[in-house]
Amino acid sequence: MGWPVLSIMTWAPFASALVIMALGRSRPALVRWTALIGTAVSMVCALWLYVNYDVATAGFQFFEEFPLVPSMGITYQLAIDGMSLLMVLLTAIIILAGVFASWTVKTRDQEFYALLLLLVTGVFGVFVSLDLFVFFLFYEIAVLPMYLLIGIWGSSGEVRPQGLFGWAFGRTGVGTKEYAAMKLTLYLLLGSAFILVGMLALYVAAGSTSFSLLALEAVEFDPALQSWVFLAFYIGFGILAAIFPFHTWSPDGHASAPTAVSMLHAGVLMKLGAYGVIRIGMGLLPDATQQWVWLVGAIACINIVYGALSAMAQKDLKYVIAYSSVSHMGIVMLGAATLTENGMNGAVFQMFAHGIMTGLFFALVGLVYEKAHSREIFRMGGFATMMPGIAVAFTIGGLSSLGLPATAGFVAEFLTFLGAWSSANSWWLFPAVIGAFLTSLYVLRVVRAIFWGPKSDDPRFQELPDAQGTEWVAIVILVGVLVLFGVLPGLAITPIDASTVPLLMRLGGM
Amino acid sequence: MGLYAYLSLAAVVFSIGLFGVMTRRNTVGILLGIELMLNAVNINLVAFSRFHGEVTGMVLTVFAICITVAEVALGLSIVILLFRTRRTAMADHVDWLKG
Amino acid sequence: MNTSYPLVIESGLFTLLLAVFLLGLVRRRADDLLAGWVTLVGLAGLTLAAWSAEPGRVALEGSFVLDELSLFGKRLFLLSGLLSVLATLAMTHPSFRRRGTEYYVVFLASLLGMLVLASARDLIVLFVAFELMSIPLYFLTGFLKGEDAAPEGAMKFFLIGSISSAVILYGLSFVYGAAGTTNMAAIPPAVAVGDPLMLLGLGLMLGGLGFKIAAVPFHMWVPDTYEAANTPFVAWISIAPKAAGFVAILRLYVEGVGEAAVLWVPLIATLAAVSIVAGNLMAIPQKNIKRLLAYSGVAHIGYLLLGLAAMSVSGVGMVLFYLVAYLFGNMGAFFVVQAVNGAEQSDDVEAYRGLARRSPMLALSLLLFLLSLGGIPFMAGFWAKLFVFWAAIEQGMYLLAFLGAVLTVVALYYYLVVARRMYIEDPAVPTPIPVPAPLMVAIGGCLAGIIVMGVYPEPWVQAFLRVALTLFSTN
Amino acid sequence: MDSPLDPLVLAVVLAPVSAFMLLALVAPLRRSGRPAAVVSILGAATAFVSAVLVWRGLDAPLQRVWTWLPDANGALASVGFLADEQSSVMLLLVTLVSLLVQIYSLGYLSDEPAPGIGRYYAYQSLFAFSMLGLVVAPNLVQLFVCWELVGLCSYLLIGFWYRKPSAARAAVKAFWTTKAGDVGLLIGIVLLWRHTGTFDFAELRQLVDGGLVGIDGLALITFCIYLGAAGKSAQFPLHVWLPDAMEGPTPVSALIHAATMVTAGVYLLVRMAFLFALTPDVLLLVAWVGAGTALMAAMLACAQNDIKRVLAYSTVSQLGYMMTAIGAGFASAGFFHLLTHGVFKALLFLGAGAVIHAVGTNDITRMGGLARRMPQTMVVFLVGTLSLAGLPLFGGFLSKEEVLAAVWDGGMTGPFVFLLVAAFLTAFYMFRVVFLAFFGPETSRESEHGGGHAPHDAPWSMSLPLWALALASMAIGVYFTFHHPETAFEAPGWLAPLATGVASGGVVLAWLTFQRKMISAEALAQATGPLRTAAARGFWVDEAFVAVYRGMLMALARIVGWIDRYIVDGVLNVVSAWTVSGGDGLRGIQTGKVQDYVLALAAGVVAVMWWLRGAM
Repeated sequence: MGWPVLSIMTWAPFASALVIMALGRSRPALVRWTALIGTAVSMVCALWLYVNYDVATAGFQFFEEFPLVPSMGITYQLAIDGMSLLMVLLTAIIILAGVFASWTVKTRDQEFYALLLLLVTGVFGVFVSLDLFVFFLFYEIAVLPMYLLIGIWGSSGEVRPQGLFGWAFGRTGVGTKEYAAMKLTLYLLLGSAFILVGMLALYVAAGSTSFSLLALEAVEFDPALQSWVFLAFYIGFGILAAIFPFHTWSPDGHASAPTAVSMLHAGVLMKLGAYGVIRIGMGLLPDATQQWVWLVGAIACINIVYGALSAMAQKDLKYVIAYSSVSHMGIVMLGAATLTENGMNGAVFQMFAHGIMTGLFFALVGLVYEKAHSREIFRMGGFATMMPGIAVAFTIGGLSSLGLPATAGFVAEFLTFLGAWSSANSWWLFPAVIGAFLTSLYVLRVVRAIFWGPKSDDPRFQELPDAQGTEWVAIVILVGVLVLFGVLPGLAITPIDASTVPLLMRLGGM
Repeated sequence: MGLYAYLSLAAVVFSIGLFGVMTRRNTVGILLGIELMLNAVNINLVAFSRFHGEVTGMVLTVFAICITVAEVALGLSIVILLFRTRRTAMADHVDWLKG
Repeated sequence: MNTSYPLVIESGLFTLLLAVFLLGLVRRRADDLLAGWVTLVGLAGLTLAAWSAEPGRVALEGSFVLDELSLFGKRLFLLSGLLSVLATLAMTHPSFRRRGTEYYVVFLASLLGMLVLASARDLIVLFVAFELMSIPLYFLTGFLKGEDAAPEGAMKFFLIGSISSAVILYGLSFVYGAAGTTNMAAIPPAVAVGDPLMLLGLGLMLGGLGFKIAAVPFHMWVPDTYEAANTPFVAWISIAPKAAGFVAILRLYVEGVGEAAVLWVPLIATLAAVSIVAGNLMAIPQKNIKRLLAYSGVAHIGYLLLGLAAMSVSGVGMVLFYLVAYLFGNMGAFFVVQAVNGAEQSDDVEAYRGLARRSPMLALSLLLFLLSLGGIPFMAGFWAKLFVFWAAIEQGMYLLAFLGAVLTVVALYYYLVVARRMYIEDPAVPTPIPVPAPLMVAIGGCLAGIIVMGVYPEPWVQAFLRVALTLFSTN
Repeated sequence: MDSPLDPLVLAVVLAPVSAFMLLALVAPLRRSGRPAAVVSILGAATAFVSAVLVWRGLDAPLQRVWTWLPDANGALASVGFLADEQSSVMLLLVTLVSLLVQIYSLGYLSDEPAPGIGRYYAYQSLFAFSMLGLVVAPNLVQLFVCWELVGLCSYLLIGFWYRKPSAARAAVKAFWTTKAGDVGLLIGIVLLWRHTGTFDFAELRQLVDGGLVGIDGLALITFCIYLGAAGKSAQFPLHVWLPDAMEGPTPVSALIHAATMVTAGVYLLVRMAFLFALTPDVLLLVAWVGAGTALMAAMLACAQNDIKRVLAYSTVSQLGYMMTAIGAGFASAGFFHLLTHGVFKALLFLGAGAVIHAVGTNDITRMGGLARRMPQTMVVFLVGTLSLAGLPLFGGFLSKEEVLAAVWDGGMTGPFVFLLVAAFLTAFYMFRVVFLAFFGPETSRESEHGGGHAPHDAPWSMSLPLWALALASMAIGVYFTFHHPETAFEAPGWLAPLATGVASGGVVLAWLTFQRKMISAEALAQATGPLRTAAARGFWVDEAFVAVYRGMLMALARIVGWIDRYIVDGVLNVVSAWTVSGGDGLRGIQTGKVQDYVLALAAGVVAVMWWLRGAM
């Protein structure tokens, strides 16, 4: 194959972003179609990769190399294995759906799409780059546009905490979209500071010759170094994966962000954190992994239960979804922490499943908000009559998030549970299962309150349209994937397994 | 042991100059303080140059003196300029730019 | 004639200076735009000359060298001068029409000082060059004597400046005393044996140089001067004299000293840490963007010192890289500030509300400059920061690197606040901001600089590492 | 081994699911109402026919599996079917009832808007598929998957009329309660997998027979599995959802909450009996809880006036019977009762449905004298009642007797007594319903369904299934009264008469009370006193759950929510606020006075000197 498919996939959105900026003002249709084409190209590439990835030989494939800063051993080195393959697929799906979901963006759509696509390029880059350094490069690209995306097109919430620490909240301006944007961006950049230091430490320890993951994998780092570098990575990436107690950017950020951004961020970027922990933290530092896995697992358990409980306490729909993400990322980290085949597969599968699921959620919440102009769960009611499509889709998403079989969510959780019980700290199983149960509590509560319940008598909610036109496309894509991978998990597990098993081999997990 | 005597003298003069700079409120006074400091340096240089028995020190001194002159010239002009706009030569009255 | 001979460029600049001066004498009454153009053309030529020059020659029996470092310095000074003059041409302030020649002459004088300084290998030359560079700066700060901020800024700059040069000179006297000669080649051996007099001298000089590069606590003059002086000039002093200071530091404390140089590491590391923290924190509450950039500049000096503290080839090389990246980023930012000031007559961050809606390209370029300063990928600043961290970590200074990395987040905070004004808020008046052609060119140049360095840093890295190598290899 | 039956078994499972797909994906078809119903019914019919063929043709157990969850060494979990005599009979029951119920629904939902009907039948087909999948599941994973899916269908169908607040609430309640049990089941499955390394029933059986399964820790596993069963099969205290589930359309109650889904728990235990045999303590628990549930539910049934709730509680009670039998160690007896009960309870529900459809109320006290108005319904309902009461020649007779025998033979006197009392009460409350609803004076009904015209027998679409089921239960009854099946236990001679006697006693009491009015119902109520009031309140189990949910869970959630905003996030904000203020503070040193600057400079130099002093 002469084509640099990975590069095409990664840079296609960027290219279309440039085109969009080049377009004259007030050409909405053209802007949207350009964006759509860009993402479609990525989608096609992703599918091509999925089809042509050779599971039998496993390992990294589709190598692309080009020396970037030879004097420092920085190479533009791309390749994917099963894990990244799935993540790439996820990204492609989400952004495609995202473009459709934000078809109706009115203000400054040019900049919106440009930034969104720039962001996506970053995300793709992270998943496909093998060179730690390029990884980091794309990582920052994936984080930064968030600020403007939320700041300009976001919506301010109603949360105005008072009382304890009121002065601090006042000073930082909790509740406004600017606050959310700033918090999210800075928090994630803080994480990247940790990552950077850890990365350089490894690079130097390995003799300042190469940043390539493959090269570094071969190195046996000194345990003491491993130990703190692992923590640096864990915190750095963990912030993005919303591990407790570094998760508070997620609710505010996701609640304020515009639909497509929430989709992309909760759906893909959080995975990016988990991916970093697994691929770089665990992949490069086997000893430290063994040493710290108890911590990772324990915090993951906290995430699961804590996130679920927080979600129960929310009255704002977007906050519920955001906290559910916190809880589900717990499942991911837990699966990874088990260091067992099933757990690891479960973790990666959960990344994918939750990505689709939460993408769907935010798409739907966006639609509901657009039609009903409300996010207050207990004001709305009986929407199923007026917007059956949205109601059904939301229900399916909810069922998936509470781990109902025949949706992707179940497979992920089931595998994770198996892994947890067969791991060194088998007690992890119980918080995980309880978390799943709590999820069923708050999800169904919401579903009943908004959709499948008595109609609210609020005059605003008497005549509401169902989703229409392009909005359907987004919903259908996501629901379809969710169910498809729930019914035929083999589609995903096979490539995943091809990448997790070698990783576990190196970790001595099996 | 002559050298160290000179050095100490220079040190004393330098310190006096610095003290003056920090304590004088009048800009011109501060300029004088700076003059003292520079002359302390000259003492040093000459002393060293004698000690080593070669002239470069002296040369440097000459340069130093010229430059000092230039500096003072410019300094005074700035002080005048300041006095024109602010109607004061007191250094600590001039604090519009801060924070 | 072959520019590889020492003093060729200097003499070229001197001729230019005279030419402009005479021009001023000749066309007394007319407006002085011409002087600016002449200066510009001259500088452009000299810059090219500097680029074509080859290192290696020596003059005045070794007190004036044309080595890699000096060439780097000269190119940097000339380039920044060129950009600054470009921007100055866009200044509409009457003083530039009436007294432009003065401005350019003095400007060139200072530039001449820098060029000489870059090559000085003798204490006398060093000192003279230093003063030749500094004294004009005081004048230029107060150039807009009509504005009531200018004299105050000039006064403060002048007093602190001359005190610090007194300190430098005092230290210099001890160095001379210890070495018995003004040739810097005599310094390394003395340091190697730890001659107290020498160390005393160098210590004092470090204090004085700290003022030139504006490291905390010697930075106090920076914000006030920046606020007072006219923007193109500020853009220039925000980089050129500091670079000169670093060249001097490299000459005095690093070149040829080799192993013994580690002696200074703790001192420099402390200065770095303090500068990074204080600079970034104090930048947060600033309302005036020039002050904000001033404080962030202080922080950047901290990062430069961080690289220097590594006292390694890579460290020094990365400091040079950082200087160039910083040149483009910072000057560019100041040029945009100048453009906005030209329309709004204000340097308040408030004046940037909705800039993205008024003139998108201007806003975008400012955003990029700030991001470059903040160290965001695909901008020169990113590599710069990364490289200094690398150098630091290479020497095992993990905590220092970590501190630096964390405080970049603080830096991004106040840069993003500006971004927020430009992009998120709505403009008070929708009219676009006019950007004079020369200024546009200058901005474009800086933009090109940060992006080229950001996308493909390799050649630069190699060049600078080579320069650094010479410093450590010599004797 | 490739058997001609394979396609048939597959057909049983796939026919409904294809119907569902059709309805789910082809929106216009779904919205068209009756055509949708026809599609679904066709699916069910196909399933039924193939089920019959499978049942007739099956000689040896038949298993087929395909990999579902791959892992490094082949397959972690697989899907497929295991057809043996248990599953094939169960298939028969499920397909039969669901077919009849779907037909019945045509009439019952006649005045539902077309899209509603489409939705209804989509759910129905999905349920049929999941239930059948559960029945034929060859391993625990598939069983669990289908298990959850039937739970989902029950949720959807209970909430079919979601505009009714009570319905919406009941649906969620049902889901939550069963889900709570499923947590146990899931844990059990995971633990078991870790314990034995397989999900597959056949393999498990081999391991058990080979004595390769460690006993220690097994009790926990079986207990967890039992939790799941208890949730689905409404064992105390998880029975609370079943009565509320009656908010759903009556056919649904007949199918899901009487005949099939609720019995899934029992079926699971029957499937796993060989494993439970290893943990007698758990079995004992199962038995006692079962018996207790049976008795308690029977009492509750006596205190209800809503005909459907009476039936619901009787279902709970009968499930208790089955569980007790399994607990006694004779799963076959429980399974047998499951089958017969499935038939006649469906019959009863559909009959009740017909009545409600005609009368427009669930309240038996507002019915009466319907026998004259709707004779057919009366007859079939009576058949059902007699079977439930367990009188000879009727469906429930032998199965109930066998359960009693099993329990007695299992040496569990306590549960045995419970069950006897329950049997008595069963007869009593069922005939109470019969007498109040069908005999006695006609009460005037103003709020009558369908305006003025008097209630009448149901249309063919409803009466046909009724008769079919009636005949079926009669057939079972007659057949088994004379052919005693082989059992692992022998019934003591006195048991049959005793059981019959007890049942008839209940009937008589009911007759005396509600027909002859020789004993006043009030007096009876007085006699039972506080017990009755407690029963009326459902023994406050609901209140207990609500207390746990509101008082503990939600409270905890609020606390956590507060902590998250004010502590975790608060600290973060404090730190940021401090950073900003720190900047403000430092600005203070920039006084703008030149001397201070000089001071700073001097201080710096001095500091450098000081440091040098140390360095030299």
